[in-house]
Amino acid sequence: MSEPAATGLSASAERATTPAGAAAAIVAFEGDLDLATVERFEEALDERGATNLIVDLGGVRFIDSSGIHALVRARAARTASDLGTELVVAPGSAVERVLEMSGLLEELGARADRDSALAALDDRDPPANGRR
Amino acid sequence: MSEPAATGLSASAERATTPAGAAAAIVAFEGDLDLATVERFEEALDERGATNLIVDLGGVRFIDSSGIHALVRARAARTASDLGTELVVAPGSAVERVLEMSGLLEELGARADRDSALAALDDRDPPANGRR
Amino acid sequence: MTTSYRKPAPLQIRLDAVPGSVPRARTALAGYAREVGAPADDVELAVAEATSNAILHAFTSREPGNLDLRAEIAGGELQVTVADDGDGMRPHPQGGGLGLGLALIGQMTTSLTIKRPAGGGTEVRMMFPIAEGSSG
Amino acid sequence: MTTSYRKPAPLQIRLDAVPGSVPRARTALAGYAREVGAPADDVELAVAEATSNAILHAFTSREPGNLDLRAEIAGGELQVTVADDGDGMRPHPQGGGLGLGLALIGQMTTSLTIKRPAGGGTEVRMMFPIAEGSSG
Ligand SMILES: Nc1ncnc2c1ncn2[C@@H]1O[C@H](COP(=O)(O)OP(=O)(O)O)[C@@H](O)[C@H]1O
Ligand SMILES: Nc1ncnc2c1ncn2[C@@H]1O[C@H](COP(=O)(O)OP(=O)(O)O)[C@@H](O)[C@H]1O
Repeated sequence: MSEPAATGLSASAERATTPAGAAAAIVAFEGDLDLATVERFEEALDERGATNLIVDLGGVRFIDSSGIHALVRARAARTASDLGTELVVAPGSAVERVLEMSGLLEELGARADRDSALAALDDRDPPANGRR
Repeated sequence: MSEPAATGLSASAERATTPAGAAAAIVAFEGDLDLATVERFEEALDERGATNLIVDLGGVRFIDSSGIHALVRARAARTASDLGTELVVAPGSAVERVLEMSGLLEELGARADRDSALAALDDRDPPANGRR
Repeated sequence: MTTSYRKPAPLQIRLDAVPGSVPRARTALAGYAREVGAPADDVELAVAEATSNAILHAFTSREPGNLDLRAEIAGGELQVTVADDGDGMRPHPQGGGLGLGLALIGQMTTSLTIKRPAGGGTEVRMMFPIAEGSSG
Repeated sequence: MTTSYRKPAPLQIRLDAVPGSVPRARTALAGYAREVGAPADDVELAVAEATSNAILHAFTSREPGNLDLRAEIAGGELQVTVADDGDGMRPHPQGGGLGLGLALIGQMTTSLTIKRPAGGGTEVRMMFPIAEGSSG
């Protein structure tokens, strides 16, 4: 058997500004997102009441349907409260593959990097920021 | 092989009054509720914008997850619009068995007959009718 | 209930993968189940779930294809196979399902097998108990 | 990748049916898959889905029980079995699932079998292809 992989999930928070000048919170995750870590994932997102949030899964090595359910729920809750949420998924990564297999990659609107995600946040609400 | 069973679903509408004197619409179904008839089922319920509705499945011989999904959706939509909905399911029937197997019998609050369903409609909204 | 002394011939039916085929499939297979002493209500519901899944989920990228149903006695149990020539099993979370279908089938069968045939599509094989002293 | 000339010994692991067992199960089985030339990413995901289902759904009426995992070569494929001693498969629509788990497993396996063992619980058996020229 190969060496046991270290598993777990860590979250780090940053601040950024969209091209249009709005404030955005970024929560970046590293590690594995499964049933063992999904609570930590949800807590890290809950603490961000930010109007604009980027969930950066660029450092996530493994995700399964527990993680996907949590993503879908968090996004739906934020959208219901009229909060903007964008997702960063590394092109060609395992996360992208699993979202694709799950039929949710397009619905979740995954962005390739933080800059695209920041720009997408500006696009979300035309009346408020005058862009389309 | 045994004789082919006649399948299909028919709906009939009636009016009734709750014990507290409120008007209630009753839509009674007879036949089979599956993918082939679920549209008819949903149409019959859509036409009833009634504040109080009883969905009587007492005459339904067969139901599967297509029918259950439609029931759950219809009920959720009506509840979201603050409309009262009660379900009649014959005790010991196939419908009761399938709802039980699906883990939804309690959540859907199935009533044994129309009188219990009419009484339950009165119980739904304490401030409006003064009952608990 | 019919009492027969020979193993009944397998039942084989091909139907279009359209909603109107669900009642035809389930009533035919329930009839066969009754004949061989398997739980007809369970077979009827399980066949409705498997055929509905194929009709709803297997042909999202093309015209509805075929449903091939087969019932036979195998290993002292009733074996029912529902095969489609669709896109293969994969999630369709937009469908708004509650994940009821496969769990219901799993609850009623002694074994449920989902195969990805080399030629494409999905094959669902369901085994049901046959009551002691029944034909088959 | 290891190149071995003998059929590798089966892997057998017993874990508590608690969330912390998911990473242990999937990494162990992914390691075995890598060793025998089966798609390790698919095996890891499928094992995560099957063990999570058991942990979330099999013990709703009692204390968490056991998960028994087994991997072995069978018929030229990798066979992975995830068994629990829970309440048996049945729908849990209140769980808010999207029906992703079983459909994902079905998508990655050549065959997925769900059995109701006589002693209770649920046994999920998943078959994965082994690349030509691999050990096993
Ligand atoms: N024959 C099939 N072809 C393609 N996908 C299928 C097939 N059968 C099932 N599925 C997939 O499996 C998922 C789970 O099925 P099921 O348990 O019946 O739940 P649901 O209530 O969502 O239909 C479906 O949503 C679908 O994505
Ligand atoms: N080991 C098990 N024990 C009991 N029930 C199970 C088990 N595995 C799956 N189920 C049932 O099957 C349903 C469908 O599972 P799955 O396709 O993984 O979807 P979900 O996303 O809802 O978990 C679950 O909701 C559950 O009711």
